[in-house]
Amino acid sequence: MAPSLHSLPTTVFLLILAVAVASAAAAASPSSPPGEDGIRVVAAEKRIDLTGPIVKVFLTLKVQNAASASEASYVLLAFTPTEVQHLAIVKATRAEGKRKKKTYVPLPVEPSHLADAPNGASLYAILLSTPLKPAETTTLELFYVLTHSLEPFPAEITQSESQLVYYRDSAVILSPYHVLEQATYIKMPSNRVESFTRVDPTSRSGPEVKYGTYSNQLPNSYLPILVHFENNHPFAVVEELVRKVEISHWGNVQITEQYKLRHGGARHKGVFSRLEYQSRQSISGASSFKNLLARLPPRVHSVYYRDEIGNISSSHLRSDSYKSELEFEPRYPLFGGWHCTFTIGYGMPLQDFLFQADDGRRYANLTFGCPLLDTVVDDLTIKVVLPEGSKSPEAVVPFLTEQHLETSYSYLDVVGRTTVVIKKKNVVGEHNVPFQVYYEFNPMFMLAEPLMLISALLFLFVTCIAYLHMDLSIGKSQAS
Amino acid sequence: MAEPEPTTAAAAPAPGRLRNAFGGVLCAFTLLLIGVLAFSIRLFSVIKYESVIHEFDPYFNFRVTQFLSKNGIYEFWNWFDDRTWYPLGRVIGGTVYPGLTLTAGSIWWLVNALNIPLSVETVCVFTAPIFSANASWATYLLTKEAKGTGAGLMAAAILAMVPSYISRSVAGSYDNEAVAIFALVFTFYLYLKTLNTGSLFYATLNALSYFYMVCSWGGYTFIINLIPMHVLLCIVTGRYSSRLYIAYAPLVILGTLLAALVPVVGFNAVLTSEHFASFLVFIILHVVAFVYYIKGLLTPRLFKVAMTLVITVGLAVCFAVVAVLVALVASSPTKGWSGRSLSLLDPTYASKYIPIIASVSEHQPPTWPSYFMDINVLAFLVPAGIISCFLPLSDASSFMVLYLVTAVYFSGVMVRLMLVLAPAACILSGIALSSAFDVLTRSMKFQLSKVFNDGSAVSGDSIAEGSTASNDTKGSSTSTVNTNSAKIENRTEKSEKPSKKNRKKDREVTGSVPVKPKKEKRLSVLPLEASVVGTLLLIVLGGFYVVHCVWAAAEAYSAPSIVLTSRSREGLHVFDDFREAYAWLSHNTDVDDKVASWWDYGYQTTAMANRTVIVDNNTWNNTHIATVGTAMSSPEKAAWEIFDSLDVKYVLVVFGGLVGYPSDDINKFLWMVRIGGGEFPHIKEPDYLRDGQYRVDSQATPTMLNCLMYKLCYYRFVETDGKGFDRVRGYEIGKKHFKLTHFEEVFTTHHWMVRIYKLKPQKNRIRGKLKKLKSSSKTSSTLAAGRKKNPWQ
Amino acid sequence: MAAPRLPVLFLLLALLVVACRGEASGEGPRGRKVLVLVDDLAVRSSHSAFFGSLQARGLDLEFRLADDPKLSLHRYGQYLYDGLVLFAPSTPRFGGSVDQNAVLEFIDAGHDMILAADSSASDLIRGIATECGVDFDEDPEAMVIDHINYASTEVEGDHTLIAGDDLIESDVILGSKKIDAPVLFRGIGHAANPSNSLVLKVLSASPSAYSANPKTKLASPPSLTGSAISLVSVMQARNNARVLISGSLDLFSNRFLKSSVKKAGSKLSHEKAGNEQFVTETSKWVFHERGHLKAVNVKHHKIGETNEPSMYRINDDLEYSVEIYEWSGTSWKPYVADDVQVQFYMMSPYVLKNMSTDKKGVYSSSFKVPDVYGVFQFKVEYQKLGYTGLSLAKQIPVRPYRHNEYERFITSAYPYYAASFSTMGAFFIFSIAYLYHK
Amino acid sequence: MPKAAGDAKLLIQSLSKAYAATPTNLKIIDLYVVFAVATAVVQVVYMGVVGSFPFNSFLSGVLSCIGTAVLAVCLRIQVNKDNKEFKDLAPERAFADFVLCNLVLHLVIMNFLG
Repeated sequence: MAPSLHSLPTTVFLLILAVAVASAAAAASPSSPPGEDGIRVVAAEKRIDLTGPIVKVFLTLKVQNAASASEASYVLLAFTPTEVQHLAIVKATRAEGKRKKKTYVPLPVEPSHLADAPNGASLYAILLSTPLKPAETTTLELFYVLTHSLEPFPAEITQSESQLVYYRDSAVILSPYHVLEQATYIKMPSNRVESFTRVDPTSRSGPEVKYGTYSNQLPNSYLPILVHFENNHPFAVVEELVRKVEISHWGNVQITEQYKLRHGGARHKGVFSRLEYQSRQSISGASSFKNLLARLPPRVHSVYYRDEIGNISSSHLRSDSYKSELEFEPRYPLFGGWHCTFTIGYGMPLQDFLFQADDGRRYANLTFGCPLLDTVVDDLTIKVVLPEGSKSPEAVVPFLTEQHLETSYSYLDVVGRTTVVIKKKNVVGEHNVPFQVYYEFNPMFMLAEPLMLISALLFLFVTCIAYLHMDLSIGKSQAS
Repeated sequence: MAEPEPTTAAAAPAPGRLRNAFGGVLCAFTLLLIGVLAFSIRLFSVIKYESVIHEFDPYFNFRVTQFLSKNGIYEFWNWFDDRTWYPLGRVIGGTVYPGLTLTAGSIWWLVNALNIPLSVETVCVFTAPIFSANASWATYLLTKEAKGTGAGLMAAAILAMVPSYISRSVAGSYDNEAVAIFALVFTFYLYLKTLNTGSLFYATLNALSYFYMVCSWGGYTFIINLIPMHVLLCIVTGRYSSRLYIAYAPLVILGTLLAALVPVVGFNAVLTSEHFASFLVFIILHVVAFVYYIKGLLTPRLFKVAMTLVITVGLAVCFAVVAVLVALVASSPTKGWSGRSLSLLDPTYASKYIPIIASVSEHQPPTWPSYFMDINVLAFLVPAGIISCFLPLSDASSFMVLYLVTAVYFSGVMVRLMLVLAPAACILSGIALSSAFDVLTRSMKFQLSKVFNDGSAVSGDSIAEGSTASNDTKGSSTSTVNTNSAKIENRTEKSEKPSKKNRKKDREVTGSVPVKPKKEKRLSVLPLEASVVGTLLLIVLGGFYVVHCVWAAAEAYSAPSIVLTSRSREGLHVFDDFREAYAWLSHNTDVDDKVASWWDYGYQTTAMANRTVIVDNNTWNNTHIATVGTAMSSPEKAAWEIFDSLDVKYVLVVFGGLVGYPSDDINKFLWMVRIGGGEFPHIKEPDYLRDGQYRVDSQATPTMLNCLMYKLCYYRFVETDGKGFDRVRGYEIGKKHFKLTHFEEVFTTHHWMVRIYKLKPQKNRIRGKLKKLKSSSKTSSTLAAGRKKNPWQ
Repeated sequence: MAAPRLPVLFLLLALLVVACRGEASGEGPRGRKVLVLVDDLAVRSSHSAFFGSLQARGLDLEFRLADDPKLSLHRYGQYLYDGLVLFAPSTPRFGGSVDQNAVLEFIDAGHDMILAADSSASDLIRGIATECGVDFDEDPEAMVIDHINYASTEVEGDHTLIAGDDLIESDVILGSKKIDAPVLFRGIGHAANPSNSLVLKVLSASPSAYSANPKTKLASPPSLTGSAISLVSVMQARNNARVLISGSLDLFSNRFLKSSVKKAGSKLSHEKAGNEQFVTETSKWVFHERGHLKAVNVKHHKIGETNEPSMYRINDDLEYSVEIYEWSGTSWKPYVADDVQVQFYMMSPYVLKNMSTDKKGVYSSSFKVPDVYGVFQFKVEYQKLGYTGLSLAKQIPVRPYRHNEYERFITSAYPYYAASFSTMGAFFIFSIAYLYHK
Repeated sequence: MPKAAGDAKLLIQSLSKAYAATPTNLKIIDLYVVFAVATAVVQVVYMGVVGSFPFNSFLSGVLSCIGTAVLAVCLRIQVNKDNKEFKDLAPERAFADFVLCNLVLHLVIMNFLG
């Protein structure tokens, strides 16, 4: 009877924010962070892509340093608290050079604590490679991804309805700087747009809504907008993914991935009629999905797909020299709010992944993230199980993760295998980048288990012989 | 294995010792191969399908094993399971035969202690094959006790692949019988061993293995009745010996005590009639023993006098005891017999009184084809075996015959007891074959030696050797033959892919290998020829048997009934609907929701979907099952009320009409009606019958067309093809378009094989009555009166 | 700069209102937004006193014409209103997306309704009433006539203006203060199925009343007569949605609320009819300002322990407690009664006990688990006249004794122990003797 | 009748005579057996008086006695010199088995008592 609960705080927050903004505007005294007084955003363009289940935002800032200011080593970026908690990844590049030979150099982005914007908005600092000289302008290309930012409304739909979602944002860019000129484009998957907030000038052309251009916005200004539109993309959310990478120096890398999958869209309400689903595929269960696509490395072998009660016999693997694609179906089509769990396992040739570092250590070069295409992983755990006897492991991941070590036992282990555990929340497809695990390994350990087996067998035979002799002796004693 | 060799070797001359050593090693090797064969012939199900638990009961055992491996023995011991038989619950620890579970559990524990990460499921899947290997070894020992090594090997080889045993012990059919057969045979072996050696040591072991049997299977009563019968037989036939006493008396005492330790048996071990026979024989045995003792002491003349006294006393005692027993029996309900064993003694009992027992297909009496299917050529070899048992009638061989006879009777009553018959048949036919081979080969040997060296001495000692150390020759020679046959079987088994024809061919080739060197010389003497032909014939016969077994293992018995396959022109088509439904239940319903279905699916639902069920395959409470049956066979509203009173949230029905899956709920419906009607007389079977049979087509009775089962199965079925053609029954359904008022469809699997419905909540308002809706308002108001109690009146 | 921003703020506020209605229901049992459907807006003025009292209690009313084409009760599956006042007796069909089923779904979604009909009641209204378990007299012309207990007016009318005083005894529905002045009523009567436990007759007609067409002569005996006729009745659905159905729209009108009343034949005349108090109190009840119970933190534990076990053993002693509060219109007050019962239930109640209360809302009871194992339920089924029904059920399994919980070493068994130990002793002695004998 | 009585008397004394011939170790065993049987009988009587409430204790009690008796008898049979069947079985072996058997028996009894 009221909007779903987690929308409440957001709205409340928006109110506070807006009020504060209003007061700020009334006072007309921009609370500009210290040291950055000089920077102004000359032109800004924000393109929000809502076509998928994940919100992708492309932001182009043309930043200018004031003539009278000192050099600026970084440019700040502001996010609202809700955005921050849904923010999966931020990338920034800077356009170098002139029209012709224009190159984009990636810039590091990190949360900055030195200055904080009003109303709990938090700032991220883009560290410029070369500081911005007074009166110089540069162009920054920003890209960030928000997960769980499309709120299904209505929250419950029947099989025949299609899924409508809310998206909340601001018409103007929330920025600690003075923005001279800006426009925001929101792109939606279909022409079916229920409603959108008008902040003139606002125009809509088909699936795209344009806000702006607005000129000369004060810092920290925020004009909440609400877009309500149809989005029938499968909202596949992996609530929990545990990837276990077992490296065996006998030439195989075995990967086991345990998924806990949920349809994150509008919850399914009332009956599920297989008849409707099978006969009118198009209109019934428009937002449901029945198969998933996983992009695996090339040359994978012995792929299996099962869950806790046995194999699931509905998957096939397309493989070429660049990648292998595993297309598989859960046991049943997933409707809004339905869960399912499954396990995918596959082996890969060792030489594709294990290399010798210059310092003599070995390192495994693996891919981070989740092989499923455009899904959100709420909670990702990667366990790299190094061969028994490997020492001083160290994982190198290009972004912030939580890591620790543990020991796991496998076939006939004695001391157990060192396992590097890497955890990260809120992972999206952009995180599928290579990462390395370095470790030292003494090849002698490879012989441990064979030797163990041999000795065991030897022991067995010895006992057999001993038994025979013993048996004879007993017989004799009784004979006497 | 190697144990008996040296003792005999001590007696035998140097060449004999050598040959024995060789024979021993060969024998061990053969046994190993037989074990491998027994294990690997049961892996077809894993190869063709997947490594998964089969059918129904195994799922329960699997669940119990999981619990055991998680919570340890004591938790398991007094595990009160609140997820089945809602709301009654079930005391698993006290009502289950723990042998299988404990076995698998300890295997799992052992394996994980070695850091070999096998899942509980894997261990469970492969328990049965492992134990069938053990069983074949046990068979070897048993037959060896009766008829020497050769027969032993033969019997072991035959048992390793006897179809009726395979049917219960393929990889994945994780059921009590899998280990029970091993325990059974091994107990018999130890009994005979004790009987032959008369050592208390084996008697103890015997009691222990009997204990294991009691833990494993309800069929232990077979042992505790068969052995007394044998003892009695021995006494009556005047074969009493003190060894018999040693073999039997401790077994009864220790066995009874141990059996009483198993919770599920408990005091039944002394209170129910299944066990009284043993006590009676126990007493008789003592009397007889006493008599013999006196006889030993006295001179014949006095003995007569003593006899009179002893007899009178003994008889008095006997009568007293018998009286007590009879009194006990009479006092206890059902004359102290459990329903199943009663239905064993009186085959018509179950169908008359206990429809639940009758409703289980494996409790039906078997048909003749099933005999051929299950024990194939053995059926013909067995009589020969019996004859050769009688040739020198020893205690052991008489026991074999007795075992066979009883087993035949029981298997005739219940098809599942074909399993008990299988070892007996194997042993006897093993004996038959080996003695046949023995005769043939010895005659060959004799002829050949005669042909070659006319030196009387040589021939003489050869004859002497043949006669005196016949035991050894038998052992070695037959063992060689057997190794060949065993090897053959292995080979065929290893190359299961090639078609039967060339498989048979290469058996012919290999089969004739051992005979080849003799081939060119056999022209000389005619009986030699005959014997060679006979050998060949026997080998071919074995060949047929092997072919049949492999076929049975590969085709007939390897399907794990939860996933079905069908071959069509576009290749293999898989029907995995059951697991689809169970997975849906386990992930998309509340963890405490109750699921009602017919009891066949209870075990699977608890194990795979982890949801509370109302009834399951352990059919201990007839009333509860009858309640569900009644609900299924009553009209929608009545059914809703029954289910609602049981807090049922979901109803699960199995429906094969769309894809033609024959064993679905409509075909089981007669049992629902019968069992329901047995408890609740307002369900009358005739209401559902149209001229004596269940129909759901246009001629079906209105009661049938309005019962819940019909509606849940055929809800919106007509819209699939427009006619509503049922592919199982093979006609169009009677009532095509109807609505559900108290249930709503929440899930239906891909092939419609499982349909899950949810109970709608109670109506929120109660309509008033306008003229046009009088009827409905009346029902709803009565519903109000019934459902809702009214504090202010 | 502020210029473009301000409208945005307003929009934001509006959005916030939409959002925060959830919270409104958070602190009270029901929201406060009520849709009033009328035939013509004149009703708004003619019944202003009633509406005034509602608004005074903080309900915000939205007046719409019943055939307003833009009428809609919900949007995107969310209901826009929490209550419905249906003062449009004669409307043949509602406008917009609303129809009979929409109204009924509205109620089944747990919302409340006041429905007033009169002699011009349309089939639509009658249909809704029927669905709520109340049947108006089918004869469209019929009115309730009472030649004894009519309200004597200056002109000798047709005795269709009835001074009803046969009220239900329930402080919950009619408030603690007794309504002594009779309630004026002019309209059609209805009947409720007595076996229908959900419907209560709040204001019944006197035995001398009957329902017929006042214009025409009485041809056949009237279908509805005597105190079987209900003038005003309430229905509380199983989901505690409350509906008030009155056969007379005038009952709520200013005229009746204000006018004095003198019952025919009785001396004393009240200068003010009971209507005002009646409609106020009943509307309070309908909109859940009274008689709404909630049960919170259900607890149970073994006696002597505090934490809740996942399973009990047979013959355990346990204590069960639950807190019950009543909504007083402004806040949750502890509910005090002595007839709240708890059952320990498995297919039939094994234990049925009255729970004792500490006057602060906590009800508790302690009892011994029966000697039966199985999956039991703690059940509280509390249905009291006028109050919302409580039905709590909490599942708890009860297990039999563990193997080590049976009593050991029974005295009567000591001889057996002695015997077995003696045999063991004998065994040792014997073996020693046997071994050293030779 | 006197003849029968005479027979009986003759029988008794001849029995005792024959029994006197048995070696002492067998006699020990017999004593042991008698003791066990006596205990068993006592218990049965007691059960008859008190009733069979702690049935498991009763069972264990009686069966332990009978068990020991039976085992002892077995032992007696095996170590009996003039028993032809057990020539090859050494008395030590026999006794070892006997002990083992008893241990098992008493273990079970222990389990079963409580």
